[in-house]
Amino acid sequence: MSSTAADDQFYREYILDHYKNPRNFGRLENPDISHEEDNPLCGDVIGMDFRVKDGVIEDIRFHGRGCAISQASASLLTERLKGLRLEDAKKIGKADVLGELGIDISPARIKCALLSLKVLKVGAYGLAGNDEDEE
Amino acid sequence: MSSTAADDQFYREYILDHYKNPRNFGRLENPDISHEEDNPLCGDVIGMDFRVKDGVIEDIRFHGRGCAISQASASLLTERLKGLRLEDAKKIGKADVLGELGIDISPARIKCALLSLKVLKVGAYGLAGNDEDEE
Amino acid sequence: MIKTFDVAAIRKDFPIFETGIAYLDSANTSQRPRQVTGAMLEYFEKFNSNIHRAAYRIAEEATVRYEATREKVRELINASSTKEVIYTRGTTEGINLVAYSWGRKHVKQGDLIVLTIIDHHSNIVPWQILAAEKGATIEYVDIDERGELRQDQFRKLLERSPKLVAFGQVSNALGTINPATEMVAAAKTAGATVLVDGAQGAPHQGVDVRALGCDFYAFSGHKMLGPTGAGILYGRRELLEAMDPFMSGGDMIKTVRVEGTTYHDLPWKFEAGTQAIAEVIGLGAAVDYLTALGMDAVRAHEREITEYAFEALSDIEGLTLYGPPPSRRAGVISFSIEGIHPHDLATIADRDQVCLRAGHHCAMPLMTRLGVAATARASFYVYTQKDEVDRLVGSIKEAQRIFA
Amino acid sequence: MIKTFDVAAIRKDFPIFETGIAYLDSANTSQRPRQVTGAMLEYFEKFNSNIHRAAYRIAEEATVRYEATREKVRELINASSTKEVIYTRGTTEGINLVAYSWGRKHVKQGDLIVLTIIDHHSNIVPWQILAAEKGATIEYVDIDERGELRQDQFRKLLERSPKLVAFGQVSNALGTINPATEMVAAAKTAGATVLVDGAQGAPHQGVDVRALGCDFYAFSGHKMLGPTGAGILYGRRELLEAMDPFMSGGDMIKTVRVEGTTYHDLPWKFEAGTQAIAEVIGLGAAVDYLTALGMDAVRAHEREITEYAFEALSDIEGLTLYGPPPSRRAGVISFSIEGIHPHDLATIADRDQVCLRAGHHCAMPLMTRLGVAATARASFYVYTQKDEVDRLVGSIKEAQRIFA
Ligand SMILES: Cc1ncc(COP(=O)(O)O)c(C=O)c1O
Ligand SMILES: Cc1ncc(COP(=O)(O)O)c(C=O)c1O
Repeated sequence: MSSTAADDQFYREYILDHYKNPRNFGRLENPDISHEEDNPLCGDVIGMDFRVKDGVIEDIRFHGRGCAISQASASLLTERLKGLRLEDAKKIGKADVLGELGIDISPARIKCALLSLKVLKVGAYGLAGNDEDEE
Repeated sequence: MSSTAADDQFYREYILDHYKNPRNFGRLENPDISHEEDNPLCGDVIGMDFRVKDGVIEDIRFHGRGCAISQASASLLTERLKGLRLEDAKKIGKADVLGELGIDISPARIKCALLSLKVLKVGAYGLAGNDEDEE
Repeated sequence: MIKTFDVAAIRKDFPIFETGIAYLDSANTSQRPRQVTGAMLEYFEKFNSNIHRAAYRIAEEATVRYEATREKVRELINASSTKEVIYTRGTTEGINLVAYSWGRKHVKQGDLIVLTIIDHHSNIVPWQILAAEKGATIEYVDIDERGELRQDQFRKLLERSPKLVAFGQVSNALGTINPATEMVAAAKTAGATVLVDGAQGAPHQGVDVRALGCDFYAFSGHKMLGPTGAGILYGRRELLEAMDPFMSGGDMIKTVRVEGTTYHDLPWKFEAGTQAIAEVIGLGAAVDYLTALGMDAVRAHEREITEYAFEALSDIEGLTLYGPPPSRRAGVISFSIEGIHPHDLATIADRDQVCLRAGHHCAMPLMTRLGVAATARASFYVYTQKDEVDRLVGSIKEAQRIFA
Repeated sequence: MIKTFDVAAIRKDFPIFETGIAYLDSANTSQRPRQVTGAMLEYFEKFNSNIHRAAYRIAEEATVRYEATREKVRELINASSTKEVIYTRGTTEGINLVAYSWGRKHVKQGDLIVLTIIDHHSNIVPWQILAAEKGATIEYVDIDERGELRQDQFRKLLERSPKLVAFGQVSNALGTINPATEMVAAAKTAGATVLVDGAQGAPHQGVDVRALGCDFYAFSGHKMLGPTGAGILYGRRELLEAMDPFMSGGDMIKTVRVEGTTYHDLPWKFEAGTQAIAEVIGLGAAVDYLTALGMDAVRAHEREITEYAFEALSDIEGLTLYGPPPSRRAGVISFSIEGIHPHDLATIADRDQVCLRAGHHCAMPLMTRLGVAATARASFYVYTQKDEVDRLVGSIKEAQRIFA
């Protein structure tokens, strides 16, 4: 109980900032792609709406409820995805998402951190939800 | 490996004698009662045929295969039953059978020792086979 | 006067507390005392062998110890006979056994099954599958704003003559102690077969299945100081006798022939294959431990801790408590904190070695009903002390500081 | 050259041998080394908690250790993925899982199921029940005078396009090592789904389920140095994916709603409720132990002991050996002695602390086929030494003296 918000190793300022002020939060009207996934272990749900034109993600919004980790991770991911070619979005992997979060994620929380990536993978380029990536 | 046949605490002379020369072994023709039971834990089977007249067990035979304990116990039991009133036969209990055997029966072998009594109980006076007496 | 016990002394029997954790997740699984692991080790090191088909002494010893647990459990729950005490892996297997062996035979198209919205998944999903297979209907008794079952609605459903009524004695998510005896009596009067999920009952209070009057009662050893891998299904003998086996194979048979097979007597008819021998022996030691403490003393201790925790948590701003007042609940407190997700709270608590559960507690229908995805949950047992509750309060305040 | 190991050193890992027993009943259940009980104790004392829903470190640790066993087992049997490795209580539960989840869906009226006369009850009774329910037929492959399966008859039965072929890799009653790879290949060519009962296979020899080519492979941890309460069902992923769950409840779901439920991914779809956590962790330690010895070395050691015992027993007058020559059998020897019932022999052996099995070995159809009610059986494992066989020979001679 000695850490304070400022120097917390896990709940860093920018994580808390993305959690409290999520970027690209909400819904798109008539999205080209829309997909939701849940974390079966806690019931949290994240969904994403994509507007895609000429293979480029023109606009993106995410919605759903979750912990600071999943919300910050989703917020960070949408920032990265906006304006990206769908083709390049496919290249985003676990390591990228975890790297961007920049904190040590314990096994218990890794699903939180990767939930938004799963939405992207399954929704935007149709990978099976139950592939080897899970747990 | 120090005991010999003569002084064996368990396989006493008379047990071995009843095993090797079982009394009342065989079948009766047209018995009034005939019943078999098996020991589910080893597959051994003992059956008994009774000739009953005026409530008295006039003749009795047992058949089946089994270990020295179950065979000697059956042999001893038929000796006791022959000539007995069926009514009095009902009074024979576990303690009588074990007492007659006169050796310390371990839990693993108790079913062997009591198999013939079960044949008597279920066959001759119709007790359910699965009553509290079992194990 | 209820016997009490010395928690500090009890904690010495649980080596895990030397690690410094505050363990507030006993509704999930309990800790196990040395007496329990010791009984298992004794089996492994002194008479490790298979049971029932014994031809030598150590196997006799194993069989005697294994079967002794049955009598201990029979006494604990006051069943009529050890024939009514069936070993399972836990509550889930017990309920599945009933769903398969009783349910597939008796539940028919158009039949009604009554469950409750606070039930654990293990007492919902097997019935959903059975209902789908048979074309039966399920109705769920709702809760009121205090998290207590709506008895008016329950009585209404009973008027429709359900074939089966199944509900938890105590909710693992809210701690609600249901009026089980009255509910069973009403359901029996309505002609239903009744299963009580005792996963959160038997470990925490005295249970008398005959007074309760239910047909089936399932619980888990691992929630009552026993090891993982062993639990109990109680069933009324008449029903068990009339049921087909669930699993089949070695040990549950009398004779196997190419032409067909005859089954063993109760309770072994339901225990196919090599059982969890060490675990059943461990469970026996757990029952001994609880019996020595006294189930009334266990309940009294949990009640004291629960009241203390309820009060301490109530004082925290932005904290919402779910469920009934402490006098009407078991040692389980579910709550949420404004602006902090339960998982984040649990992570922060974990850094203080406070073990707190966050999630849906295998009660998603309840979570949907409450309109939340997850809650945080603290739960208590015989070894819980107030200091652990204080540490929880500290962690919550720390989380609030971080998320302020 | 096959690696060998030092049996005397190995025996030091098994505290039970300090009691002085000669343990010749490993086909029934094995002994467990300190490494296995130690791994369980470590869980109980250091990170005892429930898995998968972890919100704190000790539960993460438990989950990691619990799941680590899956990878160890996957490697041991060379499965393609840990998704194909399902935890069960043992072989019996694994076979029942397949009978319920695969069998009830795929076996239809008039279908043929092929079993063998030497199968264990656990690989007979579930199929008898399924066949009775569905109106399917069962045929049993017979044995020849050496106790080996009649392959000519097996091929004939395959011409009738069985829906399912299920047989034991190694007979627990006779020790016969069946030509499993050839039999699976022939059965697959005939279009059958194939289950191999590996209860006496996996513990005693290297197994490669992909080379074997079967659809399902079931075995028990307690026969391979693991604790009671944990076993494995391997299933090919495609089949498992298409199967409905067996048991249902907590942990095997994705979402539970009043309107219905979605199931979790493999392998968890088949693991409902709190699992045998400590036992699975113990099984992992057992796999480590065996892997360190090397499965080829295990087989070589058992073969040496079996040859030694076969020879020693052959020398005894009035002794009948059942089954194939030692080169074609696993570490199991069934025999009978003229004029002495196997139970009497076992009792006399027991007085010399020699643990010998007597009975039908859960293979009553085989006993009927052999025309005996029971046999005596000695079986061996990694820790068996020749001196134990000598003690058995001594007990047999003593029995012959008593019964002379
Ligand atoms: C060949 C065979 N199959 C199945 C089994 C059943 O195994 P378990 O009792 O562990 O379920 C056994 C064990 O006795 C066996 O030897
Ligand atoms: C009320 C209730 N029912 C059933 C279960 C399932 O018990 P187990 O996981 O031991 O099968 C639990 C445990 O989480 C429970 O709390």
